[in-house]
Amino acid sequence: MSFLFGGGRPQLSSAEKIAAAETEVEMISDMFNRLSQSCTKKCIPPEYREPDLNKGESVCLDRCVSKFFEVNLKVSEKMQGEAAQRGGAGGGMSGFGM
Amino acid sequence: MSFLFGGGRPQLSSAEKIAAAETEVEMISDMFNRLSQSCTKKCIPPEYREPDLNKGESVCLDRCVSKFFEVNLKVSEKMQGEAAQRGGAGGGMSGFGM
Amino acid sequence: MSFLFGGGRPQLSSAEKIAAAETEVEMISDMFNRLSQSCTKKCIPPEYREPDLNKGESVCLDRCVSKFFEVNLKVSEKMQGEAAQRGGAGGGMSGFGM
Amino acid sequence: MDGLNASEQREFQGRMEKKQMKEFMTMYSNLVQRCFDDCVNDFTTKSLHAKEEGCVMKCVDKYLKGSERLGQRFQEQNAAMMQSGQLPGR
Amino acid sequence: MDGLNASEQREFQGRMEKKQMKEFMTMYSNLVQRCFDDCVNDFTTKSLHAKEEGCVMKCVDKYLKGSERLGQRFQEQNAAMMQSGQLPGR
Amino acid sequence: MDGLNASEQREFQGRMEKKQMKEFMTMYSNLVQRCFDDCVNDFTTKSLHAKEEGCVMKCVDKYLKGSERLGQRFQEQNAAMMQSGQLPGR
Repeated sequence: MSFLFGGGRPQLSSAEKIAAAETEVEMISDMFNRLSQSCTKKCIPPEYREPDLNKGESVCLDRCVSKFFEVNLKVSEKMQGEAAQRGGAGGGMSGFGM
Repeated sequence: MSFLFGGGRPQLSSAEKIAAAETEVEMISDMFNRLSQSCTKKCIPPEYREPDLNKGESVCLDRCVSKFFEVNLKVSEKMQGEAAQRGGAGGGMSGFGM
Repeated sequence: MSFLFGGGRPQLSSAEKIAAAETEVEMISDMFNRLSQSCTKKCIPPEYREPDLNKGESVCLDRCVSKFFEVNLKVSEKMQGEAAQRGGAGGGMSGFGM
Repeated sequence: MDGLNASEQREFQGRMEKKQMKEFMTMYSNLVQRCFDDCVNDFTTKSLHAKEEGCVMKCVDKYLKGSERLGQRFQEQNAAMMQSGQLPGR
Repeated sequence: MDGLNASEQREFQGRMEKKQMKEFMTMYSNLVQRCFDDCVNDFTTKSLHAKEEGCVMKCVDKYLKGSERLGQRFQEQNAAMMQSGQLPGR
Repeated sequence: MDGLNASEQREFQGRMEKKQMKEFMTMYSNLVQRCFDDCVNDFTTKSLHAKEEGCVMKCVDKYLKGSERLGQRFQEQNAAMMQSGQLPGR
């Protein structure tokens, strides 16, 4: 999340460091919630004939997570590229993993 | 909400008790918002020919609330059953009313 | 936002004044998020043939903002009218701009 | 809510008032968005026409009446559930 | 999360516990709403009928299994991404 | 915002900065979710194919341009409304 917090910022107070860690967790959890919402909608039809995930649904969920990460990475790269062009700070927001 | 807060937890500080009461209210209010969203969508067609609820819409809303509560109860029972099987704490989250 | 905060309330503490200003900003930002969601859905088809907004999309977005403000104003007037009828405090919540 | 003493009750009440304000604002925003979404679909003009405005007005009325009714039923059901010993078989 | 000292860690943990509780409640509410939306569409009766109830039960099971699977994949991908030096070409 | 003194202003500014950060993150998450939802619908492969990737790139561009335009119009309208004495007939 150095893209957001400015990797090289000198000294943060305790409260600031905790807030930053909290923000990071919030962002990861927000992304997981959105991914869950999108992938459930795309992979699990609303009929519920059986209580288990069938093979097709399982594989679809796995691939859906992969593709969601890839989209997140593409978007993140694109936005860093544009921030850099405008003379931005650099650093890197590399998706979920900070 | 003893399911969540552990009915028999010994002594809570003031701050913890207030936070628990707050969480309870938040949960009830979240459930009401979701119920409103679902029941409005299911019972009120987006045409708005008259400003009043007609008979059919009114009855539909009433039954929708009943069924939403029933679903909430079923889900809550099911999750408690599973938590109990895994050797969970027991207690009971009995839907909205704690 | 005097409709909400009671225009003529005598003396607010610092904390209350800051909270009121915060609430105001939150409300404006919430409205912008909702407007963005609605107008994007209504004006930008999910095909993405080109990276730029075309003429039709741009004009649609502009008009969509106008109409959203107008709806907000109508709703706000209507609710104030009803609050006034019930002997409410008066005052006025004139849409986003307080 | 039961186990709070008087000063805890006061603190709790204060927080609830803030929450009610937020609830009201969320309700208001939902109302605006819903009636806009359902009633306004023509962007060949930049002002609402009579038909759209009429739709919005009826939408607001109906939405408020619907919310009130839902709120009443919700409270009844919630009260019944709490009284019944909360959980069937308990 | 890395640069926190012991007392900061404790404070952080405390906040995370509150957040987890909220996450759990959000998950629970999503589950109720989703299964209600998908399974209950008949309002000629005021109680669930057998078919609706069966649908809800299967829906809950499937939803929980789906969430678990999504959670596992998410953690794997997230770990992989952090290990890879986070960004390609860095 | 008007009636705040200097130290209240500072406190307020500090809170606004936190809020802006959250707003940015919400905007970013919305963008990722929307472009994913609109562009990725084939789960016979585990990596994006060229067509999906192209769609995502155009989607991001269009979304950002759309948001910018919406933001400008919103500010204009909001300014106009505040200047007009806020409410018609007041």
